[in-house]
Amino acid sequence: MRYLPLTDTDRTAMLDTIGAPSVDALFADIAPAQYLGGPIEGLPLHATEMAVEKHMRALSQQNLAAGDAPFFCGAGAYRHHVPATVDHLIQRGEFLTAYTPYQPEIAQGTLQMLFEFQSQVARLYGCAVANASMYDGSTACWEAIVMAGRQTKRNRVLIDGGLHPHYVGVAQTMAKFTHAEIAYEPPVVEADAGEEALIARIDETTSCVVVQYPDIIGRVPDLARIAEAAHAAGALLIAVNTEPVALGALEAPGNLGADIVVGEGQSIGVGLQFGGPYLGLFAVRDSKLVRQMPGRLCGETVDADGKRGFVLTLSTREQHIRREKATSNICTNSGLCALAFSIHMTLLGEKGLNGLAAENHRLACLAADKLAAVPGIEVVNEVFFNEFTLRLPVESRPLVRALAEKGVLAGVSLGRLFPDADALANGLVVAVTETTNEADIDALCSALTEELA
Amino acid sequence: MRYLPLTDTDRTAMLDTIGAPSVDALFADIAPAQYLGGPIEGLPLHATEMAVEKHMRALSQQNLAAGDAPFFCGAGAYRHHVPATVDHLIQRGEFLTAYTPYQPEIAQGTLQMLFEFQSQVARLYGCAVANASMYDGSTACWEAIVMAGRQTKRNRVLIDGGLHPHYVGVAQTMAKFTHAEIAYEPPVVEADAGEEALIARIDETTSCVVVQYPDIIGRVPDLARIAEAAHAAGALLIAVNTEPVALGALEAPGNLGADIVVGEGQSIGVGLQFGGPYLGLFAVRDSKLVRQMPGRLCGETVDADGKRGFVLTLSTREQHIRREKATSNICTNSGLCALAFSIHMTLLGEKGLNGLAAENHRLACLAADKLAAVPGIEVVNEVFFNEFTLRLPVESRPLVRALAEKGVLAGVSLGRLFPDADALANGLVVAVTETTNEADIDALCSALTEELA
Amino acid sequence: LEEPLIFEIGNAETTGVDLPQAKGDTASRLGSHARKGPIGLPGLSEPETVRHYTRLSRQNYAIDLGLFPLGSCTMKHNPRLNEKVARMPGFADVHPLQPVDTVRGALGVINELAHWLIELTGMHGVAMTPKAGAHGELCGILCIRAALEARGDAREVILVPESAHGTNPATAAFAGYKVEDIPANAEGRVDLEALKARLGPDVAGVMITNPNTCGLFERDMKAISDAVHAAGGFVYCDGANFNAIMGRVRPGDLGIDAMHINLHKTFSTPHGGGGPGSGPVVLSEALSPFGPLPFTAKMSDGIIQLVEEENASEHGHKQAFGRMTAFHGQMGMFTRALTYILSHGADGLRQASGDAVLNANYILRSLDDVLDAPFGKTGPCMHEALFGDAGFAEGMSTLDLAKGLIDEGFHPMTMYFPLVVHGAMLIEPTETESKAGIDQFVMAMRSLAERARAGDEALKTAPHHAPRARLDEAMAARKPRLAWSEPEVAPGSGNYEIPGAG
Amino acid sequence: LEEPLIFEIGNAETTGVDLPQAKGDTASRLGSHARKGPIGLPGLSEPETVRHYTRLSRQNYAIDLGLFPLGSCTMKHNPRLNEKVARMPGFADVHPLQPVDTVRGALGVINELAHWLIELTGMHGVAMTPKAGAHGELCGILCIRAALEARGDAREVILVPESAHGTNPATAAFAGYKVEDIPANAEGRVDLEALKARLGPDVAGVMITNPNTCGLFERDMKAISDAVHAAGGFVYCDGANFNAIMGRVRPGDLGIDAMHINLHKTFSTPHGGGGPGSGPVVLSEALSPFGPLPFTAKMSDGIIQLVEEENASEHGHKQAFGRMTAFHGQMGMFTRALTYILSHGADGLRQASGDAVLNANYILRSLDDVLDAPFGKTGPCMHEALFGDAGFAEGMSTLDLAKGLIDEGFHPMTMYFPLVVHGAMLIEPTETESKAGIDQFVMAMRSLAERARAGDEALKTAPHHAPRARLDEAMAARKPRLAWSEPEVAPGSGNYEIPGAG
Repeated sequence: MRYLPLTDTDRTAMLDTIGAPSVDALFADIAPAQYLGGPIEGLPLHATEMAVEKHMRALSQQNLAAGDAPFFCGAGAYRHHVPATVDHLIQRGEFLTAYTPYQPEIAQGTLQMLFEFQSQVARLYGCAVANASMYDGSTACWEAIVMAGRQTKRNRVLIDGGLHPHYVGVAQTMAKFTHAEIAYEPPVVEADAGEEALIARIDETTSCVVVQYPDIIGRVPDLARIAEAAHAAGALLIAVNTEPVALGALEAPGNLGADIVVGEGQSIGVGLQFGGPYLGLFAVRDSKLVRQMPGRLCGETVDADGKRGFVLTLSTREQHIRREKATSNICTNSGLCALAFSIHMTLLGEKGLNGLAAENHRLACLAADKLAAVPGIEVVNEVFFNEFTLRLPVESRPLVRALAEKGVLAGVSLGRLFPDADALANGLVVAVTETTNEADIDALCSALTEELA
Repeated sequence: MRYLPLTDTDRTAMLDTIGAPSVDALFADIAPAQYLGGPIEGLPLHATEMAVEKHMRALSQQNLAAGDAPFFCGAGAYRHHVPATVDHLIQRGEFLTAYTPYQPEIAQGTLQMLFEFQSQVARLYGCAVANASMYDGSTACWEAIVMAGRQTKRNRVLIDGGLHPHYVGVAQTMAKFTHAEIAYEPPVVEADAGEEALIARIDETTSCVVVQYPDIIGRVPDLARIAEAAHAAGALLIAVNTEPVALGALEAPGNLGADIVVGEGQSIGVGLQFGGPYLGLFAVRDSKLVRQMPGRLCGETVDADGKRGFVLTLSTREQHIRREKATSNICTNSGLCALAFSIHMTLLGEKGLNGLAAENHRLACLAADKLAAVPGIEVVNEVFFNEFTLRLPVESRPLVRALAEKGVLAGVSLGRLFPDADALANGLVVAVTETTNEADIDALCSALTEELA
Repeated sequence: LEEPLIFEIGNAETTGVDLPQAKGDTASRLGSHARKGPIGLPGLSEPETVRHYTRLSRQNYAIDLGLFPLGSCTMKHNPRLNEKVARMPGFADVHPLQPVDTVRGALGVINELAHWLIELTGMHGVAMTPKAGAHGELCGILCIRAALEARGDAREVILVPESAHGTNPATAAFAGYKVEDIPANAEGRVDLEALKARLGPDVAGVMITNPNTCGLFERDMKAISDAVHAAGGFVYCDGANFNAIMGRVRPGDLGIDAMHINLHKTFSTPHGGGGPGSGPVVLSEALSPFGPLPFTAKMSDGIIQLVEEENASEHGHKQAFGRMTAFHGQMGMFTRALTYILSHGADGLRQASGDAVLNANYILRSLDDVLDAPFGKTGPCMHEALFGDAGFAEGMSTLDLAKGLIDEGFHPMTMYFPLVVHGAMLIEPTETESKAGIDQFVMAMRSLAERARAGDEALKTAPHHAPRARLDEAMAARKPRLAWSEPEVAPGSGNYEIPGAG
Repeated sequence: LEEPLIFEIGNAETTGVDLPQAKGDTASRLGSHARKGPIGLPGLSEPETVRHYTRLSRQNYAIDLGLFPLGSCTMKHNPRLNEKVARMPGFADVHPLQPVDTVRGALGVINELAHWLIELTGMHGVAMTPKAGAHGELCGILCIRAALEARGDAREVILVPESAHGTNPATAAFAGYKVEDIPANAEGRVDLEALKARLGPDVAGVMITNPNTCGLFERDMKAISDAVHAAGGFVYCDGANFNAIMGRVRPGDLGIDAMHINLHKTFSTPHGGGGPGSGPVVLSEALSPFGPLPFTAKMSDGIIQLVEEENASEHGHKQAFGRMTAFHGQMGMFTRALTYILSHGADGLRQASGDAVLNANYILRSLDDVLDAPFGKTGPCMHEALFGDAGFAEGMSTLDLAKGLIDEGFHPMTMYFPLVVHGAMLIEPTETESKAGIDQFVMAMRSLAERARAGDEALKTAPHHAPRARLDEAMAARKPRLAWSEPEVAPGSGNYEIPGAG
């Protein structure tokens, strides 16, 4: 087998050193009744690289790749152009096949990158400190809720209707077991992001208010107002961002008063990948909160010769030291995705991110105007970044399926996101990025016109 | 522009240091009449990575990739499976973006690789010494002819009809200018490789005999007999191999008496690439000939601390030292292709190459038997490795085009290779490798049956 | 040359991307939310970017450079075929919320991998979405909790051996359980009688690692499972060490109810400097109904169906405890793991565990005369060899030996874990190391062991030949500096002074 | 750790590929030609292979690691987009002899690139097949020869300046010409009057490099061309330095008849440790009919046609001098170069030459107080700055300074070329270096220049911080050891002793 270097000659020599008659003999602690004497029946045997590649290619070709269709899906995962350089660099063996940098003397590459990554994320979010990444946006959001509970010693979690329903789902799942109390209602599909109603529900038992920015409808809630109200009640504001490109155009949540800012970093560098691996971002506005944070942190220090260097630090928060008293059970980060994000962000820089955001917004505005002209369609949003919601005259979910059969991936239906909320069934969330061109927009408009006729 | 690091601030500062008013002023030596004041008219301006990639993808999709069709083309370029590892390693920046290893202290990676490559090629060819590669098989073949002329001080070149017609073409082109005399007749399509007739044409003025092994018809000429006759007349035997995989099954030309062995290395590691870049292999059986060889050579030595190291050597043969007295004007090798070859060959090893050759031969035999059963088709070869010639009842060239329209790449017509030789018009060269499967073979048989019906 | 930070070489003017020329002007729909000030992100041109990260990478150790003998981490060769497959557009460029009919191949990958995991473990079902090992543990514990709650049984305690990974107690605590220790016997295995004595109506379950973190197979696993089940609890197995027994024994046959599988360990999806991982959880028949959403199910007509909130009931899965993450889990890791598994096949996977165990025992026996092997006498180890610091000279520590290994060209082994052995050194070579490579490692270890026993002071300041000498971790924690900020002293008119540059 | 040779660690038993299980048995058709003995090729498993080459790579310097100031080599950034595009299956997995209708896109790439090369140079046609610069030179000279022979004019001499690349005289000689020198003037340019005096009916043409190898633009180029043409000869221009003038002046406007373009220099297809290159040759109207086969031609209906032996006459090209290589040239380089060109566009290419020249002049002026710049007084240089060793202390050489540069973290510049300057140092930064990077290089050069002037003995044994100290090149040439052979002393029973290992 091409991945196994030992030859039979080696095996014999090694068994001799060990003093064992056979490899099977090394498994003597497994009771004979349970020991498998040979390959498990019914499973295929080893295959050539060519055969495996062919099999996997056949599976991949059963999927409609986003690049092969006019494509408008967003709702928490966005398609952006990732420069070829990013993928080249993350495939450097020294990055790809390195372990967690617990031995800093021979892991400065990963560590310095993480320090740079943390600094980039902190600035993007308008925060003092960001961690070295988490699994994805949805789990980072839950970790923020847990952290807020720890900090405020309260257990009522007020979740805005604009939060991605999967993120809500994760919080609800976890709350069942941790006895946090979740206050949540699905969104109302209208232009108003509903800040008033949300603020009215904040009270003295509220641990945190969780608001997505921009939200699942594509609206941009007024974080500053919500932050003020939350702080007045002694609660924390958790801002959730699922589209970091938006922060090239919109004010950073930390600058608007959010205490914890979390989000999904997939847009920058990572790609769609059918939902994973993605990149959880996690930052706090005030560095005093740092010791309550979950996840890895990389910090600057010096070595024995006085040279600047970086190490994983504050690990007394973490499970491998603190065990059941840890701030989280998390023990990996999304290191390689963080690298991709950091490289892409370095390529962009301030200028590139601003330009990218402007181009996304320009095309989204163009699409909104063209779609608004399709008979029967109403654009719900007054304010949006690169994603907005349409109100259709019919249920959106079967419509999306019908358009997919025509080769147009029209967006994400609210019917799929909120299967239990009949009031949302006609909503369609449409995302537009720099990868969308005018021909794509026209194709969507035509297909919708035809389908609704 | 994303590849240009200077900012306008930098440019101003640098012009200041130089004492020039503008970048244009630095071009003052170009007469104003010829100086271009701005971008050349009529050409597009710079484009985003996304736009360029899209344009190039559209072009690429106008080609029928070999992997998307039953595929039987060979005749000097062969489709083999190249392990993903090969392409990963050659893309390491330290290999990909390095210069020619003229500074050996910081080029041991490339140099040791070349030493290993030379050693692999020498063994594969049954020779004492191989060089560090040349442009491709056809130019290596011509360089061998030149070298033989230098060595024997004769100028008549006897080329066997089985040599790839493009290789013959290159030799004929060059001979026009260097006054070498080329004796060549196109091949006769029959099972006998025609050694007798060839031997009869060797005389005392013959500098070298050039024989392809296996030949363009897929036959395997008896090199040992030809070598004996050539040597008896004081001529050198140049053996040309266009399919190195064959040497996993066939005796090495050097072991059969060939004095210079050259060939195309593309089969191992390099891929089809519409004909280039490819990899010229060049070796001599007797190390005494080494100082007559063209091209780079890498040799072992020691450094000032006594450590083993490698350097480019015997460069007094080369143009940058010897100028017009050089053994060749060549000044690049095909370094990255040599690396790909060497990595792939290392992965294969003796066992893998033997196995690969056996699999190629097995499938080729299977294909020959199935094709022989198609009404009207005759398999010319009795002996072959992974390529053989069919005699069809019709002209092969239009037939190949017709089959391509049906999505079957049936092979290379002798009509295309020898447009002036009517006797060859019904011949079709069919190559079969490990990438061919039984379904492909059946598809070819069906398509031929249908087309010939 | 020292590599500066991007903040020290980049600036706001430079970008390494080109953007389309602005075409016309659309009125902004950003309302009052437009950003007012700069972000402070440095940009680099593409050539500078390539150099920065290429140079940084060269300060890392990696599997591609040498042996990574980290016990319990299973650092094995990462085949590049897997990377190539994961980048096929049909996998890499697919949105998680595309209509199901446009992602049949993606669902097929999930389902095919699930089938392999179930067959290799002899279990009943598998939850694919957990994002990493610890997330998988959480998933397993939540399944246990959901199953207990479904029968109205509010148990409060999870038993965990002292030698467990720290994630085990952290996970149990995160899921709201109290954690209690299970004692070990002198052999380094769970003390079955002590465990039995502790079982009772308050014990929800046990979390056991098998092979355990001493590198030993828990011989009594089946008896432990039977006892826990008899007491009404469930058995969670930490699957971090599954590489040792894959194709040799099936956890389902040992009575295990839930086990996570680290795809990034056992099935070689790359560690990537700390992630992403992937931690599917195989489940017994008793726990399968409670697994999280979404999951895939193969229908009687052979079509693979995606089961989410809306259709869980139709698929007889209304007890699902909910969603653990957005979307479908680590698809990119699934494609790699499936590719790896198909390459090996049932025979290759079995050979892999055999070679992994052979390599570990070879190391154990090649070093047990110069290093203390506390459990080495009782028989073969599994995939990792455990040593302690007994016999070292006064003042010499496991850390010193480990840092000395860096100078010999190797990554250190896992240190001070498991906690049950003083100065523990846990060495896992994996099956993808050659004998020649292991022999080199053994030579280096023997030399270091001699030096540690002799009290060679030079070891105490190792490494001497690494990009950095020992780093001041205490200072990093005392005065955390976790993000870059502009130097306090204003730089001169030209470029900033780059520390260590020139 | 020293990296052993594959022959020292591999063996005939091991392979890093899996092959299909043999199915049945077909009788061999190899006749009597089957191989009888072993080949002697070592095999490595895939993990060992990855490590061997990854480790080897790290002993190389490369553009991805830093500045490569090699005059006349144009070592610039290699964009990874180009690599990605070249690997699209429609380019990478296409056979050169597929029916033309199945390769329209490949022909389109050739044709589109040809169009750019013609427009950028102001020439009439282009021969795309030459495989590298020297091959392109040969192509150009053969065109000249064919054109002369077509008019029955058997001229015998090619004039080449002393400062030319060695390939120029070698090429002319390979094509059967006698080579004579053209003298230079004190400014480092061709002596126009001397040239005119030499022209006559025996002179087939001149080969000139412009900008020349002193880094200077040949101001008299047009006058030279006119004189050569008036004397019945042709002008060949070595295009190695085209990067300096791209978008600034068109060689066609200077009267040039043929010029090769190194795609691997000007258009950034990677050097790859010595190749593959690619050397298309642009041709004047007078030479275009003689260019080699095959080539592409765009028909009036817009369809791109492949012109080969059989249809050259139909396409009015029956004077083609023949074929220079099998197939169509370096397709893989064409896709990369076209991608690079489209990324830059006409504006970006012009900016690139401007920045390249700016960077070179900045280096010239930042060093000309500490290094002798023989032609520095006469005005700006083009893309490369030339220095000599005047002023060095007794016994200190250009080589010493160059090797000292290695210790400073840079690749040496081109040395002892051109021959017209004593101890020449030819420095070409290219446009893809940042000012900060160049400033670091200047600092290093200034320090080395001071040391060379002061006679610092430590320089004479530099480099001290490279993978190797200076290598014994004389020994390598005296006793050539060009292939590995088994050690003469039989190794012990175990593994071979690996030199430097452990």
